[in-house]
Amino acid sequence: MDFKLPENTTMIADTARRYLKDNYSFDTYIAQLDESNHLDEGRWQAMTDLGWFGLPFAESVGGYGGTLLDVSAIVQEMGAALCLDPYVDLIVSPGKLLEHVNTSTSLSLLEKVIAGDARVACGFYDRHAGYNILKPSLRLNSGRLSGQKHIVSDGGCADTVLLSAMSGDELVIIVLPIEACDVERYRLLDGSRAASLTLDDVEISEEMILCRGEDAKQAVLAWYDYLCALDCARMYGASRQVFQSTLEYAQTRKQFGTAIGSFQVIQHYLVDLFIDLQQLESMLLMVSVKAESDCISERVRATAGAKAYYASQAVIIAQQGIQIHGGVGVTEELNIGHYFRLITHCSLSHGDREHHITRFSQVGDSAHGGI
Amino acid sequence: MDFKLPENTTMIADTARRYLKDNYSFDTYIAQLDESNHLDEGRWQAMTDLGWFGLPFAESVGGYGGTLLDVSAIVQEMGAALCLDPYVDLIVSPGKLLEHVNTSTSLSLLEKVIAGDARVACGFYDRHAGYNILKPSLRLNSGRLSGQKHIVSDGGCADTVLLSAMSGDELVIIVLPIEACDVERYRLLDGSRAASLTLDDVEISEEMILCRGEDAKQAVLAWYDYLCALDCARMYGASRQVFQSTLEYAQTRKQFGTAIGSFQVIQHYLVDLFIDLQQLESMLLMVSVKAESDCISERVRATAGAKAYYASQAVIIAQQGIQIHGGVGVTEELNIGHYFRLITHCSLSHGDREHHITRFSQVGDSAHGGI
Amino acid sequence: METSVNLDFNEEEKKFRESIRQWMVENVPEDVRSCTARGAMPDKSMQQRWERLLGSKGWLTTTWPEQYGGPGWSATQRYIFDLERALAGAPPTSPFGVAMVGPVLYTFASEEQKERWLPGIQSGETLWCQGYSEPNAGSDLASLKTRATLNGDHYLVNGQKIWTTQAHWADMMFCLVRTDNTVKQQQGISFLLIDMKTPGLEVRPIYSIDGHHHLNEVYFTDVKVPVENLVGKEGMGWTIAKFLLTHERTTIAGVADIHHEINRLKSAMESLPTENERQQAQRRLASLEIDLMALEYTNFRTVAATDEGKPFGPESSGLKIKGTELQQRVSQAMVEIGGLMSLPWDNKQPIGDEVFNQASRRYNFLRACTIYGGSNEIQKNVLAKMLLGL
Amino acid sequence: METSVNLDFNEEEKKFRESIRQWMVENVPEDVRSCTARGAMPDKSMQQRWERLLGSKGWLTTTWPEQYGGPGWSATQRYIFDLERALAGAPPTSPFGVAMVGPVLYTFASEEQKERWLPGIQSGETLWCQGYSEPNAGSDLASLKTRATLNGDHYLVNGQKIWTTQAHWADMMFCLVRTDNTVKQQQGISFLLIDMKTPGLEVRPIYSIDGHHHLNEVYFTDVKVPVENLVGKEGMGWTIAKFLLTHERTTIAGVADIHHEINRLKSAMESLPTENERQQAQRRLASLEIDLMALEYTNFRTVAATDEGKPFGPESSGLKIKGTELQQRVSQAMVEIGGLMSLPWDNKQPIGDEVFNQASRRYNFLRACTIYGGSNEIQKNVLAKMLLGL
Repeated sequence: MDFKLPENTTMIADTARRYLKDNYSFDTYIAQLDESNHLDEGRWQAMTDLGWFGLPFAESVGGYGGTLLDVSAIVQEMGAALCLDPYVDLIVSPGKLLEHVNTSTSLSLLEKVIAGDARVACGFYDRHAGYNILKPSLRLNSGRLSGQKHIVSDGGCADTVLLSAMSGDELVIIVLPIEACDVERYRLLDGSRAASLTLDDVEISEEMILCRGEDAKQAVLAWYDYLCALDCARMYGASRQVFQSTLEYAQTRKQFGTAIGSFQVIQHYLVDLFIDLQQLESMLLMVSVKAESDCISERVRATAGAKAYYASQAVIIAQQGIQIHGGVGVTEELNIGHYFRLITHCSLSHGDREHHITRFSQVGDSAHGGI
Repeated sequence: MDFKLPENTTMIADTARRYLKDNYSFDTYIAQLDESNHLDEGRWQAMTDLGWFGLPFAESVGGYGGTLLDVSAIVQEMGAALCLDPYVDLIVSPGKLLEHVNTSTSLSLLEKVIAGDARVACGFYDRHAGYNILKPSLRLNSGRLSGQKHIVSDGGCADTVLLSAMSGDELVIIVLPIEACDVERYRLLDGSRAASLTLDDVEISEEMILCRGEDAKQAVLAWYDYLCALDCARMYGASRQVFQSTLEYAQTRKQFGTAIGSFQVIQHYLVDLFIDLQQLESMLLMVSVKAESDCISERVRATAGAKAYYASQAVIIAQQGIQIHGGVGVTEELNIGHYFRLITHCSLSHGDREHHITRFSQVGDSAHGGI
Repeated sequence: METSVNLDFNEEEKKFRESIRQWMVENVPEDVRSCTARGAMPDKSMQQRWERLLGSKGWLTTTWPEQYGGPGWSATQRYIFDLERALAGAPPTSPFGVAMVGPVLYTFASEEQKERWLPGIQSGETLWCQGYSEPNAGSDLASLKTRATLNGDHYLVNGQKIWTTQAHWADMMFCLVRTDNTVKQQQGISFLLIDMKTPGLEVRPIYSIDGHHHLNEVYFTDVKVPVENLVGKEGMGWTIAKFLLTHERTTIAGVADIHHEINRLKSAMESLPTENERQQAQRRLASLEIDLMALEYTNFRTVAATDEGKPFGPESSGLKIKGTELQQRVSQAMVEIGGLMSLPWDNKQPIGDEVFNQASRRYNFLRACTIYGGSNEIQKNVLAKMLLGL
Repeated sequence: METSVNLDFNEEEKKFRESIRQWMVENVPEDVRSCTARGAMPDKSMQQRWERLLGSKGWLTTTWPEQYGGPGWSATQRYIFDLERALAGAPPTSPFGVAMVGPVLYTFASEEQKERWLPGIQSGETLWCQGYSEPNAGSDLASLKTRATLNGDHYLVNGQKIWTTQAHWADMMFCLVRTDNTVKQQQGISFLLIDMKTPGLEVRPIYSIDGHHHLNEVYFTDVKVPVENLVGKEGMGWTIAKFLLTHERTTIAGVADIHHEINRLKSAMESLPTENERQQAQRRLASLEIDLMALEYTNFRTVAATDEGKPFGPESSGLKIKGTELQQRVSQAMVEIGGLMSLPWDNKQPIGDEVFNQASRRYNFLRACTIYGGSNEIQKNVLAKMLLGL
């Protein structure tokens, strides 16, 4: 066993932290909340320069061959900074899907994504399927699509969208210019920008179908596990900040003539948060390594376990962070409430706790005795 | 609404408390644990004299027409005293079943129960049916019974047993001399005495079948709800004592030079227990009234709700009572651990929490807005 | 079977309930009902329109003694009224006038003050807010610093209040101020009524994490408050504040509105995408309903005790603790059961059942309910001392 | 894909694991295995037989430095050994000799003392118990009163210890005694080794709520203890006690045995009577397994850190807190999932799957694990101070 982060990952994390500290303050976040396009050209360029766009992808497809652990380090820092830049939504998420699809069409689109020349979003959720990404309710009939996709996270600015649909009994992945859809844009709970797409008898040519059947299924499943891990990374970054801020608040805020951190009940609350945070850190490390495993049952166990765990424990950290802060914790002026929204959001995107408990209980042990 | 206990019930409760205080100490309990027959002739006679035997039953069948609320008051005090006398097992439980069966055979056996002349136990659980009392796995085939019944609570001394079995698709209730079975006796978690009965091709004559079909089903269901309420009563009595003892312990036990009740964390634990106890009291009152309602859905809502609630909250009181007591709480020398066993026991007998959550979620509202 | 305990409403109460229900059906405005059904909260004009309607029936001040215009209902009737109000989809009334300053006035105020202020509360005309908390006096209220200096026929008030709910709606504020620095903290506090339009008084919004404007900071710079706006004597402020804490608390648990929320959640069960999700959601719902049952029957006991003239004392803090926790848990369940449907924040079209569309805002909003009015931790401190003698 | 983080055992570790597993398969006695499989605990002779077997391989004192007879394993190997031991259905070894007095001796004792006592621990021959707690010194250990008075070449010990696990099995006790009343509490404590057969020493059983005899009271009346049984100097007792608290804690969370319990529970799923019960039990099991995963990977981090020469400090108290809570929750789940099958207490034939038959005894027994060794509340006090600076 070797649990020490590779030097490269530590460097990536440090750089990300420093970059965000210098370029993305709480005020930046508050201002960005009101913008309809979350892609800030300056920071977008900076991220390209930092090498973030190519990082998640294999060198063979034009990426820099970073690991999920590396990407997770960046996303963790973005969570900690409340950064809304659509790095995951427009680069990592579509890019990983395109990489997994692994056809010449998909890889040439991936090249554009890495180069920052395409703004591609993923649409894999619709109303009637819930979290069941393998059985979308959108149907492709005689080359035409009608129906809706929701929660298409696009930072408010995608030009292209990857969609899942059923063609008969077969899952298909379709690439589409977004203007082919009727687009309703809105903010999500975490402040990010997303869209609902309505497709009204849209004609789909053969070349718009990226892949189908088992290939599509495997691509979507791998993509899903990757994003589950990134949900955890983002929640961990936020939880870490909640704990830090709450601890500092307890050390400085006075009531009844003494710091509230001197009250035993508050001390025990904080110790509980500390211990939970420690375990969340372990789970993040675990899922960041195992979520890109080739062994599906190992992957599912890792991501279902981590997401289910985060959905209860990271949420508790956020709730207790607010409670210990008292009145100021429930205002938009302080970051704590925003972390609460972010964590709640990530606990529901890509499967909620019940969903992942179901997944977990349906997969066998990866090995005798846990590891 | 009128939530005040009737004077008669208060009197019954006071008498029971006084009687047990004078006649059943913790030492009595400890001694009784080791006895194989839990029916103490002296106290048995005293209970007859106190009118407890006739209390649960209608005047028309030879009882004194007491309410479940009255019986619940007695059982609560027995729980508080850790009293193992098989009053519920040999009087209330078989008696209520016989009363609900309501045939001339059943009522004449009930008369004997009330008079203290018959020692009848109930056998409604078997291994493969779990808590599903309407589909026992014991089968009556061509007038013969083969199989097993478990957890037949009989105080170690029943001479007669009431059993459920399936005859084809029909539920039947059978009365049988216990010597017709192979009997293995043991203690249960709460210290009470019970038996497993093995029936090996036992011949059942027509007159041994007390009732069948819908009548049997209704009788068993009413019996079950009644006993669920008494489980709660017993747990309430125990919880009340755990809270009292724990509060007193916290006020007197010193560590670090001060009473442990002066620590804020212990104070909050105790406040939580107090509040929970208050709610358990409300639920007991509710279930003691509604569990003998004629409206089945009202009855099920009441008993499923109360048992599910007790199975989590009364258990927490017992666990926390032990934790606050520390080392001494986990010894057999102190009553706290015995209350823990009693409460765990009652949380599992006649349906555990999951079972009652299922029951509850399957019954409709009794009325608009709860009440 | 005869038992003299009656856990159900009696015939008279049932009739009363029926009449209230009928009235609600006929009178709760459709826009109010649909606002609540969406899980949203009314704006000022909608809220005041509804309160004026109740005021016109004499049903706004249901807890007041008859001599001051209360309807003369028993605690049970008041409970029923509140329940039917919630089940009909109407919002709770604002507590500051009716439940807080009103009782203070009829208990401590002069005849002139009663005549001047009670009618506006009763009719729903005057809106009030509560000036208690300050930036450095939250849980530790007694350390408040806002100063009122007597200056001839008026006080000059200087200082700052915070977390002032609905200050931006209010006509009047009742306010704890320090009138004496030389005595023990608690003894130097007085209770003043302040017109929100007085020069020198400034209200600044605080946005809550549900994205809405409920709270405010209120700044006082030489705000002139006439001496006749002092309630009781100087130094009685703390006594009055404590009086309010033990005043009628039969609806403190929020049982009525939790019923409404649970009914909303039930109505959305069919919209869940899979059988497995529905089944787990049903179990979670059952567990919440059972907890509500325990809370409700405890609440009934306080109501019945009040009707017997033996109101609960500090025990009712337990209702506040359990009630607020349950409100939070129900709102969390709603968000989590909604799953993806709970994610949109400001969309026009719900992406699933409407119930879930505002659920996350409500979940956010309700994080405050275990903090305000004395955090649950403070309530437990008080209970440990007053009830358990620790 | 290449990443230099390796969360799995490496090749060498896997080989080691395989060899240990093989050995366990061949050597864990059948009666030991079946005792653990029933959820029961071995009696003295079975326990000692097993420990002697490990001792004969040099595998009892796996945490000891090689110079004192440890096998020279890395923390990872020790962890693997413990895991395979548990998964093979063997009980944990008694900690008092191997994990407690042993390290004290090789760290603080004289050469003579080491030579005299270490071999018996290593071989499993000498059984030890821990004389720390007293009736009025539980959480507040420093206030202990058992007195040792120097009297020529021996101490006279008078007083009482309580909660002494396995005192009725032990040959020797290591004991905190007060040798000086005139200095600060902590400074007047010394560390003595006491032969359990010394006249004046009386052991009285305390029965635990699982119905078994684990604990004792130990009374001392003029018990003569030779001066050469003092470890370190007089007054060093508290230092030694604190040393033990921060000593190797890589198995403190009990992860290995929780795995074994969860495996047992899994094996009984098929015996549940209905599909609904099975489904809910599976979900509950999944939730416990996930919590175990979080605990296990946190534990791995401490193990890996130890192997890098950077052992965790007080953070590992978090493992103790989470581990004991999880042990309790798993045992509670087992009882509750068993339902009726968990109710019999002393029957000969299980009425259902054997797994559930002793489940309630184990559940009872494990209530102690959040109390002993510093209750979880005390652990949190310490963590708040040492780690969070509160």
